[in-house]
Amino acid sequence: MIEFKDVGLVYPNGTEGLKNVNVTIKDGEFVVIVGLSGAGKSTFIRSINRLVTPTSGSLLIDDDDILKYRGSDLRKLRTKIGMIFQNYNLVKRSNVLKNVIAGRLGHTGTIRSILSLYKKEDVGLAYESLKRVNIEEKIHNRADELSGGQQQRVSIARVLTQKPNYILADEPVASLDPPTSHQVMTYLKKINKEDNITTIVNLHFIDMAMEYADRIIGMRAGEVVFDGPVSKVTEKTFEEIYGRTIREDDLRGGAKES
Amino acid sequence: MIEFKDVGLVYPNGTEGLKNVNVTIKDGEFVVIVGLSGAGKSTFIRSINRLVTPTSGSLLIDDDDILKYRGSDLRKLRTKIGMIFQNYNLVKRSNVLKNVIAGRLGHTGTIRSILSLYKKEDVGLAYESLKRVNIEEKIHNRADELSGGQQQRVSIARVLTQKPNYILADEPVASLDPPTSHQVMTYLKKINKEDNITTIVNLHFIDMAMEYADRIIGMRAGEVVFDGPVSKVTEKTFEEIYGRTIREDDLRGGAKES
Amino acid sequence: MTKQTPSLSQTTTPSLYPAKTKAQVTLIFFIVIGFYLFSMYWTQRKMVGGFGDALGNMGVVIEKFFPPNLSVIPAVWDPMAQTIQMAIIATTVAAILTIPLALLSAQNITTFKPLYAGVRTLLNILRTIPDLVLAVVFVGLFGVGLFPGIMALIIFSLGILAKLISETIEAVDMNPLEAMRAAGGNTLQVIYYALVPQVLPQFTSFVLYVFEINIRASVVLGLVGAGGIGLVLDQQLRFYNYPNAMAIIILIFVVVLIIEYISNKLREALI
Amino acid sequence: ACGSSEGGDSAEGSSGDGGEKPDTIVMGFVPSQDSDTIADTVEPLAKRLGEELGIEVQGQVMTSYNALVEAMGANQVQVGFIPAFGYVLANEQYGVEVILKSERYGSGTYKAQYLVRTDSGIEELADLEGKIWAYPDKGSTSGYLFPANQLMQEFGYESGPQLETDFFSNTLSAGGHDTAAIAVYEGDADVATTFDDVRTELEEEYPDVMDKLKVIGHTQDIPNDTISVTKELDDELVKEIKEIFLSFNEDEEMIKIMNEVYNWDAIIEASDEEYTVVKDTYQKFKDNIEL
Amino acid sequence: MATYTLPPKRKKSIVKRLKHIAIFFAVIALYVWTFLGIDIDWGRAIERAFNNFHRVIPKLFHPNWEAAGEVTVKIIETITIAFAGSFMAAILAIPLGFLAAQNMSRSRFLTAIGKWILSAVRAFPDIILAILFVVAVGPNAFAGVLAIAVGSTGMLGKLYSEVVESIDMQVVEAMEANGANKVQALFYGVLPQIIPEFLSYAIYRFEIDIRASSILGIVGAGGIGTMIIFAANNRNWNEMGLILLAIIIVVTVIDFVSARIRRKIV
Ligand SMILES: Nc1ncnc2c1ncn2[C@@H]1O[C@H](COP(=O)(O)OP(=O)(O)OP(=O)(O)O)[C@@H](O)[C@H]1O
Ligand SMILES: Nc1ncnc2c1ncn2[C@@H]1O[C@H](COP(=O)(O)OP(=O)(O)OP(=O)(O)O)[C@@H](O)[C@H]1O
Ligand SMILES: [Mg+2]
Ligand SMILES: [Mg+2]
Repeated sequence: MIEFKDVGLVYPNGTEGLKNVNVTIKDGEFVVIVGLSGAGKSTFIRSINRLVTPTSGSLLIDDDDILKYRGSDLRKLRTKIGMIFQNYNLVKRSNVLKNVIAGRLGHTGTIRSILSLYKKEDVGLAYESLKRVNIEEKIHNRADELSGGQQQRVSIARVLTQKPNYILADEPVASLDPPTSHQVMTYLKKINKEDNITTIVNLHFIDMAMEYADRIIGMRAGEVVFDGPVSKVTEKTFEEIYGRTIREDDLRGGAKES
Repeated sequence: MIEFKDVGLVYPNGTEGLKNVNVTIKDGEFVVIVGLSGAGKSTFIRSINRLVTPTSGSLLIDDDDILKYRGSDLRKLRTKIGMIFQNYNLVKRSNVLKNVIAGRLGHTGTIRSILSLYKKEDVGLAYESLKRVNIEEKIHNRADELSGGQQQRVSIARVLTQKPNYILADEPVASLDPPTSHQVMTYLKKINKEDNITTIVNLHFIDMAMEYADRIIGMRAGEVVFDGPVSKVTEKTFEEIYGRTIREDDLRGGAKES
Repeated sequence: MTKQTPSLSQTTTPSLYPAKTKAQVTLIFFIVIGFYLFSMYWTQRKMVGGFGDALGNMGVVIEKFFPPNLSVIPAVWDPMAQTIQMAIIATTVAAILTIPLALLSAQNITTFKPLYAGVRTLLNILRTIPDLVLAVVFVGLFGVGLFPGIMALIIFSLGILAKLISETIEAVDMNPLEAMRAAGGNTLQVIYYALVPQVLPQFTSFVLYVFEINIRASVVLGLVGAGGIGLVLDQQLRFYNYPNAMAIIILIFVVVLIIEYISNKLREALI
Repeated sequence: ACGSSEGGDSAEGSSGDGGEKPDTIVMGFVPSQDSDTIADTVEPLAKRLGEELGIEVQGQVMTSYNALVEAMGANQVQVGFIPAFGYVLANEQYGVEVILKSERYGSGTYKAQYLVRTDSGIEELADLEGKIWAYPDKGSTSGYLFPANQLMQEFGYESGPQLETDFFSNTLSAGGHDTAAIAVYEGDADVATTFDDVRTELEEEYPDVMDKLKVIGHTQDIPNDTISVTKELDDELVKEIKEIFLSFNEDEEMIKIMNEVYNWDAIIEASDEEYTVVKDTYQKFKDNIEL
Repeated sequence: MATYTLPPKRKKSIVKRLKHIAIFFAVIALYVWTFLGIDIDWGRAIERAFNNFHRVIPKLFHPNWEAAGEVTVKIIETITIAFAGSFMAAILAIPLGFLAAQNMSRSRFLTAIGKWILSAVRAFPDIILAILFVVAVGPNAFAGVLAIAVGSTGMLGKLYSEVVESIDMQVVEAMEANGANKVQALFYGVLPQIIPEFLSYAIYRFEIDIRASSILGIVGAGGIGTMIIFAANNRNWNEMGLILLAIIIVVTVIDFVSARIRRKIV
């Protein structure tokens, strides 16, 4: 369980990334965060694994305030949270297996990982994860030989190998074309259901959000302006999130310039 | 007027980019080409300004076969055809004005352009074009300081400065988020109507195609499999283009992996 | 909701790299290490002393350089200036000559294969010639003086610069070039509008890097009568005025640092 | 920086400090630029010396006498073939002692010469005033030190720099004896000071050099290149080395080698006093060489 | 054609404009100073080259084949020295390169120290390095190895640090988000990104070191460098021609072999 309690975050340059955020995410939920660019979606997500550190309030994960974590506590926390990035963030020159097995770094001793002495079961797990996203035949290819969608699947496999309790995905499909986007979202959803991993995803497309989410959180200017199940999303919700009424275009997330 | 007569194109590696294409595009039309990835959309569009050269048939523009053009003929041809690219293709380190005025290169002497001695009217035209896409206030910014949508608008301004008779756009919105995509398409449509410039656009999204096009050309494996006004697009059209019946996903251009 | 336990049988556990790659990389690795060990043995076989006093001996010599006699610096300012001037001329000429050569030896700009290969080979050969040989040959050609020194620096810099810059050109984003071509620009216009802005920052920093190299190469040039600070340093060493030599070294160091500082500032301004 | 490898396994052991007989002797050789053929090997001498001594002798050719002097100071090299000027420094810095020197053209000394163009109208040293002087480099005994010293004495100048600026109108550091001569030949300078006689070396490339350049004077005698030893070397051993080298003079085969390779007629005894003249000259320049 | 309104002029701050003007005049002044300081009689230089051409150039192209055996031996000696030296430098430069890279440590102080060390090493003339190592280990090939190792470390360290500064730090962030510690992030996120460049720079430096003739001559390391110096002193252009040919062949072969190795590893 993840609990944001009055969380605020002010960037060093004074920008308020998060304002007074109060959100509780239960285990196994599939939550999608939507909002305009700069609304604070990334900041929200990155707070959870402390890639950024909120400056006020408290953030509990499994009833423990992670804001005071440092060093090895932090690494342990991150070990149980998997993260998927917009640009996949694979090591382009390493092969797929090596990228995926990097998911086990948090569980592997430093020496062992430097010498590439993985446990058999780790390699097995990595292979299994690749199979789950149907990309096992690319195992020895270099990451930069793969298409965008394939790279994102590898990055999902990396997260799976990590065996996390939580998965964070920061606009995982923004660099992908629509069919591939759906593929990737489908895999995320499947994993969420099969393994009961709490999943939090940032998206631009509100209709895609509605299709996959259990629950939608709308953000605007660092604040949570909507929080509820998909069924509760109404015209008013759009108004709150985008600052105006819903139009046909919004179904593709679009807006003509007035 | 653009006429494809039995046009075929075989790439050096043997791939058939175009097969037996017969299409006539009248002046002032707004044509959208749709098709799967690899269908030959880009090849079609790039044949028109000879960025690629068809290997058989003839391609007439204003009743002149452009396939035999070389050197200065070719540059004159390109001067009257503007092109917009998926990745905007701006010179990132140059400022907006310099990027836009590059649209006049075909009309400017080499020496003059290298010494940056532009004619007053060219600079004025560039400014006018920037105004038309509402981005005149960024005139002195460097291109890499702009967002994707803004960059694409600059690239439209560049094309406008060229004062072309034809505009080709190769997936102009594929790198943009939906709201911005609509903005860009709206500008293209507006220019098409106001200046009566024949416009040919490649798109992935069939619903966006339907919204803006006068006429849709569907391609598959290098062949034209549909050609007609938007009103004639039926379920069968989708089958022809995508090789299967229409599904809800196609409206976002999406397809779940089976 | 079954958490899949990975099956751990041998067959499903793939190796990290394909066996072939593994074997090849291992082989290369051992060849390199083997050759290193051989080289170490080979180069040490004539060593008599061992390492016992190595540091002590070095210490004795290093001590002789201290304290540096900084009072000579005003007197050596002239040759230092001469060195800088030589480096400026050589770097400028090399930078100008590099432009066409780098374009001709960049695969993505010069599509005519024989021309590209020809220029590339020429540059490779230029790069192989040791600076000392260049200096000696040019002294043979032009007689002693600054000119052969400058010529040697030009050729030497040209080899390095053209290689570095042609590699930069090969790495640029070709899309803007295509856009310019689509707008009807001719080759020169395309290069000037789309290529130059992309390579300019790298170009500047490489040119300054070569400038720095040229300042240091002047030590070699002093040996063939090309003048400059290298000659003075050599004289001081020959007369066993080590503290003076140290002062000159410090001066060279400071000049190099200043160039580096300016170079960083310029790069920041351009990027 | 240098500690990254294990000791030289092949080295026979440490060279003795102070009076012990070492297992291996290293012989360093800096070829004299003041000679018309510049030898590039010390191998024949080292090999013979080793055979006679029954100790391994390694010969190394070096191109900088600074390096050789320092190496002798650190006792990394025990026997050095050093030009006169280098010897003076080695003696002053590290007490290196001369035992032998080479004999060329039947003499243990050589001279430096003043070269001018035949058609220049310069006939004697006094005519050099206001002219351009090309010298090989300031560390050259025959190319700079001796002629400079001679001119200073003759025309009453205090220091080298004074001579260069007040007596001559300009100077040119040519880098080598040959290039100094060529500078005069080509008209870039009016007088070159070189060893006697650099022109023979240039005859092949400049066939008319003998006619176009003439010698207007010589300096006093300069002692030839030395064979010197470090003070750590055992006296007995030094004596033995000296005798072996001297015995080469009787050996047909060695005479031939010395002549062909080093242009030497013989190896003769030498003492430190002979080099006093170089030492004195050096002392004059030592302190004001710093420009 | 209609007349258009011109765009507003770029608003440049006066300070900036003054700065540009100042830089412009500084550069002009620099060149004036340079050309006033250096006087070269171009006519004479060209005339001279014309006269001397036949003395030098044709002989370079008529290598003295008699020396082929010796040149072969010496060049092999040079390769071993250069290889051992470059190899040591390639390793030594790694910690220094990381130390001097801005994105590897938050401490600006450490970065500055790293950069200073590298600059200092580069400012040190070869001849002094050579003397120091002759004194340390005697005049022999190994002194050459050490001199080359230290001499190359300065340049390699600088190039390495630039490579490290240019890597994609997002990948490192992804590793950290996995729970990897600093060392693991280094090995998994950083190393794969830099190895190919490090390797090509090391090989490039190896090439340069093969040509590092003067330093090897000074330390009595033998090798091709000593031959070059003696060929130059004796004005033996035919032999110089052969030596050059040998170096060109060796460097070309190295280029070829290294390109293949690089392709395997990159
Ligand atoms: N490192 C930073 N330093 C300062 N301000 C930042 C930083 N990162 C983000 N911000 C600012 O914080 C605000 C929230 O940014 P955030 O990245 O969370 O938005 P987002 O919703 O993810 O937007 P997008 O859809 O563009 O990714 C923005 O105003 C942004 O400019
Ligand atoms: N330069 C080339 N050389 C060889 N084959 C090519 C080249 N460019 C394109 N092709 C091939 O030609 C076919 C048509 O490609 P084209 O780029 O026209 O497709 P597209 O419809 O634009 O696809 P996308 O939506 O992916 O841009 C494809 O099979 C492609 O692989
Ligand atoms: Mg974001
Ligand atoms: Mg395409």
